[in-house]
Amino acid sequence: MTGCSVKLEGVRHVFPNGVIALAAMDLEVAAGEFLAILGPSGCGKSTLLRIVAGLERPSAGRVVVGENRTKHGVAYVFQDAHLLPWRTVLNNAALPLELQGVERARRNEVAAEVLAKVGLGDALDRYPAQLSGGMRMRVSLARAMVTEPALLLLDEPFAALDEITRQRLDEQLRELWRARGMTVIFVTHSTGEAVFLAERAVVMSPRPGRIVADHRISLPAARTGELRATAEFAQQTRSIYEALDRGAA
Amino acid sequence: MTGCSVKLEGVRHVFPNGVIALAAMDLEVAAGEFLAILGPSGCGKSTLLRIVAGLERPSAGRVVVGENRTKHGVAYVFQDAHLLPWRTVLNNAALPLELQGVERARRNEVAAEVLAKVGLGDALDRYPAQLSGGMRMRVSLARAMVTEPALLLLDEPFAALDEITRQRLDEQLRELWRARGMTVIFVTHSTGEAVFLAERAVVMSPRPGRIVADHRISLPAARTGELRATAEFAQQTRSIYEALDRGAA
Amino acid sequence: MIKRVGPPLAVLVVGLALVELYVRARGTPIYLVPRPSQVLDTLIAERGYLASALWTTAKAGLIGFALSALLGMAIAVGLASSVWVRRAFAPYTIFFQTVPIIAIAPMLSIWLSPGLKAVAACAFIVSVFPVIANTLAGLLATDAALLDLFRLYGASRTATMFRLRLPAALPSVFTGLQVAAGLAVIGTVVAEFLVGELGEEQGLGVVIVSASHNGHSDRVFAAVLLASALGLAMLGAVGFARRAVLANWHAPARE
Amino acid sequence: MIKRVGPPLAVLVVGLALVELYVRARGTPIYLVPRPSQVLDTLIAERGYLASALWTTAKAGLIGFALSALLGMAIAVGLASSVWVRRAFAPYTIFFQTVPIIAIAPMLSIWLSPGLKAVAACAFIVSVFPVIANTLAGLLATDAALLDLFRLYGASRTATMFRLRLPAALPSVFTGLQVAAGLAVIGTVVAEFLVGELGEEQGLGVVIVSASHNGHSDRVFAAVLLASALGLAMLGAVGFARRAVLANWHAPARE
Amino acid sequence: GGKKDDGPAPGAPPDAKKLTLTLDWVPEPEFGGFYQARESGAFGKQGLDVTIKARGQGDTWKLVAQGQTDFATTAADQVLIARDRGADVVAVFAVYQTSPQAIMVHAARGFTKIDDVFTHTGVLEAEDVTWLRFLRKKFPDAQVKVTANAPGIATFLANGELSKQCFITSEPIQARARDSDPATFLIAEAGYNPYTTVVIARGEMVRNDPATIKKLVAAMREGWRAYLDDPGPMNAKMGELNREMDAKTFAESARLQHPLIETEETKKTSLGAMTKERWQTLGQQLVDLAVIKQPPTMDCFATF
Ligand SMILES: Nc1ncnc2c1ncn2[C@@H]1O[C@H](COP(=O)(O)OP(=O)(O)OP(=O)(O)O)[C@@H](O)[C@H]1O
Ligand SMILES: Nc1ncnc2c1ncn2[C@@H]1O[C@H](COP(=O)(O)OP(=O)(O)OP(=O)(O)O)[C@@H](O)[C@H]1O
Ligand SMILES: [Mg+2]
Ligand SMILES: [Mg+2]
Repeated sequence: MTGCSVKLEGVRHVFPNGVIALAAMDLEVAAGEFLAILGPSGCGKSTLLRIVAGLERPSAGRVVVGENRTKHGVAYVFQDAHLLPWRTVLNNAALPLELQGVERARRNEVAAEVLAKVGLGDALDRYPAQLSGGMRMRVSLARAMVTEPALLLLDEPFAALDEITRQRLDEQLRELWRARGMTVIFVTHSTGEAVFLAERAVVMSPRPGRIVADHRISLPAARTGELRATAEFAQQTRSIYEALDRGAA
Repeated sequence: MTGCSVKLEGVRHVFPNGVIALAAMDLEVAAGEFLAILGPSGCGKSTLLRIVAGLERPSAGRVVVGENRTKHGVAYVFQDAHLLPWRTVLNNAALPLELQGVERARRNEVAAEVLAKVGLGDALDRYPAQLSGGMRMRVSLARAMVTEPALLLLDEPFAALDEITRQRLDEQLRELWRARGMTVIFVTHSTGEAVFLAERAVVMSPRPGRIVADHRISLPAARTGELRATAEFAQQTRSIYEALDRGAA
Repeated sequence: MIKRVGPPLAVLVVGLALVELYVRARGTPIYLVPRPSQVLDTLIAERGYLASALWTTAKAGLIGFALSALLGMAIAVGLASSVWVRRAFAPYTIFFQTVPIIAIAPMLSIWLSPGLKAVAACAFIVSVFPVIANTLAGLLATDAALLDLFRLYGASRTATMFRLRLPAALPSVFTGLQVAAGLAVIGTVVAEFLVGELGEEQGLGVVIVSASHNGHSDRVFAAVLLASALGLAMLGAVGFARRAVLANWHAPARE
Repeated sequence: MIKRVGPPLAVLVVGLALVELYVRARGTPIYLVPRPSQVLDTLIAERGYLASALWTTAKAGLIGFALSALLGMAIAVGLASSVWVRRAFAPYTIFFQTVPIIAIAPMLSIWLSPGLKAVAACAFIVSVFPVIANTLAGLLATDAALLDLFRLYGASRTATMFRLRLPAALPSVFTGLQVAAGLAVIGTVVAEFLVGELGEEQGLGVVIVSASHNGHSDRVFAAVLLASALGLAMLGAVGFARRAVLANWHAPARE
Repeated sequence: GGKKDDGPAPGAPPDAKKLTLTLDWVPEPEFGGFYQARESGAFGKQGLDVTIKARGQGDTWKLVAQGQTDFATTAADQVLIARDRGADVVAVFAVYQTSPQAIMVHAARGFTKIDDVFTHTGVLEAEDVTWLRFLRKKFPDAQVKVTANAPGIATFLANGELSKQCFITSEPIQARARDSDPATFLIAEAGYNPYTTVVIARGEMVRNDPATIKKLVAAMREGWRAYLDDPGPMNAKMGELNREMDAKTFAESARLQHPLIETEETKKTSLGAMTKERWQTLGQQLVDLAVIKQPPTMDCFATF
């Protein structure tokens, strides 16, 4: 499966209370691209993802999500975990498969496997109320990974995680992307994470959100932890940081 | 107002479902100290804060919170924002003062001032449902700052914020601490943040949480953004990172 | 407004038309089910008589409902304030619901004298339990994290109740009030059968009994319809209050 | 168990003792309020007679309650499935609550023949509205973010209803069932006044009317007490089911 | 149904015609003759197997009109109302020649006639039915406040100024048992006297199968004759079905109703008899009260 392209043309979003979240946003994401989005808190990143996912209708402008998007083609890790409190960790993670009609044994097997990868192999039978904040986010992440989406949207999925876990998951996500070739749009506040993961990073201005920098990250395709220590990495990180800083001013 | 000391002796915490979150935890925090806590996701950091705040009773062991702790002496920024959905941003932030009986005009003034500091001066009349994730966390932060607590507990308060905002708030928090001298216990996943803010950092092992490293941070008292670029800073950060890595192994 | 009132009105008209057709086609005797058109005729012809009965019923129903709302919430607040109080007393609040009005109406009529007061008291008794049950359920469902927050800031029990638990329970309270609105109306009508006044101050309950005794099924249905309309109006008022109060923060209120 | 049953039992004993003392001291005439000890005597002396009436009432009450639970939830699910359906039909569900049983009992008794079926039908009509109102309120209060999630994964309406909305509404449903339990009992008793059988199959409602007709206030109170006990038992059963179903995820259920 | 009300029919031949009689109240002396007719085999002798169903209340004439029961008891004014509304029901037997409907007042008030109830202040508990309309029309300047009839006699006992509707065969007996001293005024004495506890049948049955009705009426007469002569055994039998009425009350009630059932008129004709004049009078009264639209035709009753 390959990813699908995403195209936003003059997208504007105004909330009922008059807050303009996005003003004339143009963005083109190629099929199979890994895009990172950065920007100050409240600038409209989550709103942008919701519009791409089709959960919110833009007040003006056009959103085109490419042909590879099938009915089950989008997965989304929300900024908050949003788990079903009456379902165990396993059943929460297996939910998308259940909704696709995958039979129980098969979906539990897949979910258990993904949960093990995010470090929750021993918490399958727990309920969300019995998890720590970071664990809840990891369940939410696992839920997004059980399907094979053409488009994967992630809204700060790793913010609640410690650096070690985060870097491990960064690497896993990058591997997954390389193996599957889906399109990924990844909102993060960490410039380092953006550089490590993405092929391209866009920086948004404070509300109303516009794109103030569009940065191609030219690093080798195979990336490991060592990369973070290189001067090249530091240089890319710094230039995104500066774009953020300029945007905020 | 000065801070109060905190002392944990052999604290153990077992949840009703049998999960051992903390096993024999000893920790002494001096009055007026700024302590950072780091550790892998699910290791028991939040549980520890809750025990210190008196919201959870340890299954075994003793918690002593020093004499300076008055009735209103503790403030806590939870890992999630936990705002009252039917109150505006202003009234949410003013809540602790309202509960202390401060009259309306005064408490609104104080709350508006703190909210302006965290960058929410133009959102006073909004309701929580109308905020972005990072904005909600900042309201929660403002709520903790309106009182003058002897003990301030923060559970990853800045995880949902972009780096620019985060660094600005880091600096403000450090200033506040230096001016007021309260005791601060700060849970974070960012080693850099821990080094920048704290006088001391402890690193916890995976569950059941124990302290695997206790690190005094010897940097000048007055810290500004430039400090982050120094070699000393990088060295301190690295050694905490290594402790984390060792703990995780 | 049109969007809110249009669809139910359309249903009403179509529904009545269908009943009319069915009743005509089947030739159902009118003493069993009168034709809607007849009931309408009666409503128009007897409008003075029926309006005064409706007004009498409405007064008692509103008083009973108001008592249920206030006392029901107060009782729930009392019950929510301690586990032991709740365990000991909460089960008995169901007495309000299970005591047949026929068994207590005589007592009420003796203590409060027959008429408005006794009738309103019955309406209260019949309708208070849903308010208690729903408010209590709401008060006990408060988000544990928010309770922690209030505890941390040393909030008194009173402050926690009135600034946290009760506001958080409001959606549930309103559901209880919706149920209570309907029950207050039926409680009033039934109480009027038993201890209502006869004559100028007679309510719909009296109209229903005497019309049914005198074989006027069209009047029975007209009075039942008016009682339902009263219930509907009270339900609408509760819905309006719900939307007004919960407008800002509770999703389904906005709808 | 002791912790749950102890306090209400203590309240019962103390309450009855107080009533006994008060009634004795005031010399309240027995036709108004019989002494608890007399009621107890009656309960013991007439246990066979009363037990059979209780059993008859319990059967009809349980059938009515079961119908309310099932159909009430079904109706609420139907109403929740579309804004237009809801706007058009939801208001009329209050008819169930405001239509006086006395007005429809004769019809029911003609269609269903008097006795168990007609009585259970009345119990259903009286008790279904709270189930509808509470279930509907619960179904409409579903977390918008979770609805988004289901939408995103292309969940069908049915899947969204049965895997998300209904489970999320369960706490509210149970509150509705609590109210319905009490109403089903009183609905049964009232229906028995009107269309119940007499003789061996006679329920508490018949006992209450004829005892009150014959001035036996001790029997009236004994029967009312049994009806309340039935309501209490049904309430307890609902509470038990609530705790069992919601054990894992809903805080107040655990209490 | 009320199969268990009375068990298998005694004395009925195997090929007996199965019929049901629905009573508009619970087993009481008011219905003694019907139970007697059943238990003594009077129905059976006529080749009828009559099941007696006692019910709470409601419009029994609708059950007859809808074919839910063959016969039912009701009051004469209800028969005319039913016919006015298009239900083809016909009266075939009238138990009470004089309606037992009455008003009871506290004797201490010194009232001597029913007019006093209306011309004095106080409370009258009554249902808004035909006889009340009649009296209110008769006493247009009433001082008394009328309220719904609260169940039981507690309100009467508690309030010395309260008058209450009653059957003289029922509530006053209970009041006396509670040391009260009620005086009673029959409504009939004020000029409104519908036959009460009237047995009705579907008109079509009366017209097409008069033989069966004739047998039924004959058996009822026999039953009532026997019951009036010795109510004891049947009171005991009914007492098993109506546990709320004690034996003393049964006996007293049976004694009090006797003169309302067996009158000079019935001694001349027969028990259960009805006259055209009385039906006409009642019809005119109901027309005057605007309860029915036009005077009834005289096929509203049939005598056998
Ligand atoms: N339902 C709403 N009604 C009104 N305003 C809203 C609503 N949701 C979001 N906003 C506003 O829209 C703007 C953009 O919000 P959004 O959630 O997209 O920000 P974000 O970039 O994701 O921020 P963060 O990094 O803090 O999550 C914010 O200023 C927010 O206050
Ligand atoms: N209510 C509960 N019942 C059972 N287990 C629980 C409960 N709350 C937390 N736990 C478990 O206790 C352990 C510690 O949780 P805690 O929230 O303290 O972790 P944490 O260090 O704050 O993690 P994170 O960084 O992910 O927030 C976790 O393994 C968690 O699953
Ligand atoms: Mg966001
Ligand atoms: Mg935590």
